[in-house]
Amino acid sequence: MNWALLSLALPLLSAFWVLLVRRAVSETILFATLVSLTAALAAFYQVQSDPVQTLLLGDWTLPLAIRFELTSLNALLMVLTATIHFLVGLYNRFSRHGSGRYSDYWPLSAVLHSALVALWLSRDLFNWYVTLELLTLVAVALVTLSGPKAYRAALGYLVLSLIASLFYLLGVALLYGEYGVLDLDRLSALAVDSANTRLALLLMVLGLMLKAALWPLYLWLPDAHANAPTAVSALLSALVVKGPLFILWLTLTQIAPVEFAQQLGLIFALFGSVALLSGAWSALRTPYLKTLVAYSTVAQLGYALITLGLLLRWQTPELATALWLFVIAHALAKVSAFLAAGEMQATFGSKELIAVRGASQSMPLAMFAFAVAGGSLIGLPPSGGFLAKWILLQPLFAEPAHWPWALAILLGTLASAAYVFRVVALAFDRYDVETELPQTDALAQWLSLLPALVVWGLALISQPLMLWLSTGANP
Amino acid sequence: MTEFQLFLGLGLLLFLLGVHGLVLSEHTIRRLIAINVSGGGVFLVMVSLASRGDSVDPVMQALVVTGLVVAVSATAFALRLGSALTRAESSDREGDH
Amino acid sequence: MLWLISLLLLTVMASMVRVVVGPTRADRLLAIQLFGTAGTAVLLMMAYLWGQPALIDAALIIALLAAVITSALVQFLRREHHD
Amino acid sequence: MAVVDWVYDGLLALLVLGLAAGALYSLSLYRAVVFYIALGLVLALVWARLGAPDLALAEAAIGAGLTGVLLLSALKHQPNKARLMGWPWLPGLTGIAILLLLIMMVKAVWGLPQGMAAVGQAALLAVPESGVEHPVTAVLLNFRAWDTLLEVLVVLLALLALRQLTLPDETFPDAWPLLLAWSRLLAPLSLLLGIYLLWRGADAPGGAFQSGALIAAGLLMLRLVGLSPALPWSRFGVRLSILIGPTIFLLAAMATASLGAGWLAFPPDWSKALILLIEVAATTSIAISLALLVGSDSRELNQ
Repeated sequence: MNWALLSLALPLLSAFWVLLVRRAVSETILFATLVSLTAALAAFYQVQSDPVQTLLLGDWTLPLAIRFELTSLNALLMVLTATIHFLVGLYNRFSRHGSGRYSDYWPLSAVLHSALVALWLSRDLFNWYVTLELLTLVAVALVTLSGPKAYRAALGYLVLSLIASLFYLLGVALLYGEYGVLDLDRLSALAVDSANTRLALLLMVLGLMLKAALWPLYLWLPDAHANAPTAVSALLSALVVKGPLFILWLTLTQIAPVEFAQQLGLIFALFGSVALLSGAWSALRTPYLKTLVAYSTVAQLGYALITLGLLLRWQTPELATALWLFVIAHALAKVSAFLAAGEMQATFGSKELIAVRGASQSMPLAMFAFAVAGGSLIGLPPSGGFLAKWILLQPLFAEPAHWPWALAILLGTLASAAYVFRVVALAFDRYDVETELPQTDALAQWLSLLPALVVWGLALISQPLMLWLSTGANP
Repeated sequence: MTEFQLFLGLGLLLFLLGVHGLVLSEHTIRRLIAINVSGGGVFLVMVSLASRGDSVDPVMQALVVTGLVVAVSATAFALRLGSALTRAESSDREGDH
Repeated sequence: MLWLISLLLLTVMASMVRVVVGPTRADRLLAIQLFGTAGTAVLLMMAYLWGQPALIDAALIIALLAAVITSALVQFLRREHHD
Repeated sequence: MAVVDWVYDGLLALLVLGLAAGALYSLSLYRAVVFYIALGLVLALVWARLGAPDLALAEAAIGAGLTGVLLLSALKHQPNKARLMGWPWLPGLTGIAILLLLIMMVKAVWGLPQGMAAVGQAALLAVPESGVEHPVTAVLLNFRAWDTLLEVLVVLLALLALRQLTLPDETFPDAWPLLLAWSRLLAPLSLLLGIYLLWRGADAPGGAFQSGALIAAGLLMLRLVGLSPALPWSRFGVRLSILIGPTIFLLAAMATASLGAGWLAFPPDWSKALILLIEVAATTSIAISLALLVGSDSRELNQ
């Protein structure tokens, strides 16, 4: 557990340090992230021998204490968070289009890292409320880094996020009013099917869906994610929306009465199917490159929502493996897609999608990164995205009654293929011979390719990965 | 009905009224007032739940103190962001002329 | 005692009318002042009634800070005449 | 309950409702702001009524001080567009929806049990081991110290976020002599009262946040009349005083974890001293962060 705590505290401490001394800002944060990543790996290694570690904060007993829990799932999520923070940090440091070595991106991203780790570890409903607020404020602050043009999007995001927090908090208060505890396990043991429990869970679900931008409460996302600086878009899409999803999954699987969970599950699965198609449709129609990538997040979250819905509907905890594989694969792929898109946008000097015409010649690496990441988003074998979809589809094919869901997922796959190829096809269009090629930044393109390679690499370790997730995801 | 239920109901009503106000308004200040009215409602629910026993539940009170701090910080930032947005848009408009 | 407190609350309600009717900002400002004074008085009586000395502190804070709002209003909005 | 209780509770409830309605539905923005400030005051009365003096203190400091200044400053910079959303049938229709939702929610929560929650009882029992005598302070700084650490971080984060914005310049007219004299008296008083609340927090309602908010309001008072010294982010001392709260808190957590007691588990002999240290540091950070959060402009922050 101490490794996990180290991984939690270090980014935060380094953020304080660089805010105070203002020297070697990017170097300090990158170094701290690397150490934090190492600590997360150590925690992950430790958890293999001791699958569920709990820590009661302050050494108080339950129900008084806030409880941390380390399983191989959240150890893996910690590794993912640190990895992505590090990769995005490298890009932001070394790309010419990064935010500079001294900008507040550095301490803010470090706080974001710590807030996420705190969220993965915590098992306390109210503590989650505070981490969610922290996450929101960091995310909004990061969005405003790109200057006055992002203010409107940032304000919209903030306002919706604040009201969403209140929904969540009211739900927590009502649960506390009924059961008198805030710890997830205690609640799970005590919870019964009552009108108050249903109301509380419904309020929490609404708040969390809004924060995770799940369909139909996603309207704030494309603006906020597309207007942020490139490195920030990557962090937001890859990580921030997954925090509320994690809480949603845990609360519903642990606390929700079975009948209620099944009803919600059906709704989730339906919403997820719509999200796949409507997100993809918007991605196909938008004239802007980064907005396309942002809409793809809406669509991809549809997979997560379908998986969560079916998991609740059939009460099959095994599907959690697919859920978290989706999350991990999507996170890595989306980092690549955003970094590549942002790099192209900055190099060509235009937000328009049409500007990438011919990019396969001028920026082959970035385009390759985008295509590779897109491959995982579509779910081409043997990427991480394929793996997740494969696990999800197996139980769906097994029974004819489940085929409609499989159809929805296949349609979603086709739709995501369509928007990925929309970009790729444009990029393979030829330049006019006279056009001067823009100056490109090879290193930044390589960095944008890295996460995509990792997500394809996931296929190599698919066996142990599924094992880790299945032990971690079914407490 | 006891006073706990009176204030519990009042809290729920405030929460809903705040959401209602948020849906109806476009101006940043109004929206933030609405959010804070909602927040006041949630806190009222929490405190009335805390006051059910013979003495008042210290944990719930502490949670509300935390909630108040979070709310005032977020509100402060959001209102300043609104002012910054107004300034940015008005200087944009001047830039156009 | 509670009747007295209720009476004070009624005066607060009366000042709500001033906020709505106005007509000038000064009237509304004075209504806030009345809220502050009445609030202070109510808190003091509650402190006495339930033996809660902490409420005296709260009353003190309100009395002290009502002045901050007044000066904020004056300093921010002095030169403008909206209402 | 006696009739008088009903009259009194009913009046409080009506006041809250009326003020909330005024804050939400007033056509003039200025009026809405005035109503909202008054609502804060009345909520402080409600907290006092429900037996939560800690909250009454906090709400008094926020509602009477910070929020007022904040909203009035926002009013200055965001002109008064005095309309609610256009469609005339919308308020009525949504009003009915609200009513239905309220009935459903009240029905759901009506049967909630009486009596104190399990966690609350556990907290009251554990107070003697916490190092402080006041239960709420014990919860905030010992039992659930992790929440409080994150909360201090939220305040810091709001300020960091503010640093990213290009804000309109804050200029005030020269203050009237009376106002100047007044604030020369009030600001030190609020500092004094703030320190007193912090000191009281160990065994009575009060504590870091209430104290910090009060001191921040005092600083703002000085700022409004032009007496406050600038607190530029570029100065090391300012950054240090803003960061010291979360830093000491986090270091305490890491130290307790590495010395074997466990994350934020204060050893009994040390807990009182540690809690005091953390409280003083957190109060400093909260006071200065809140003052800057409400009253600073870009010249001060963006360097």
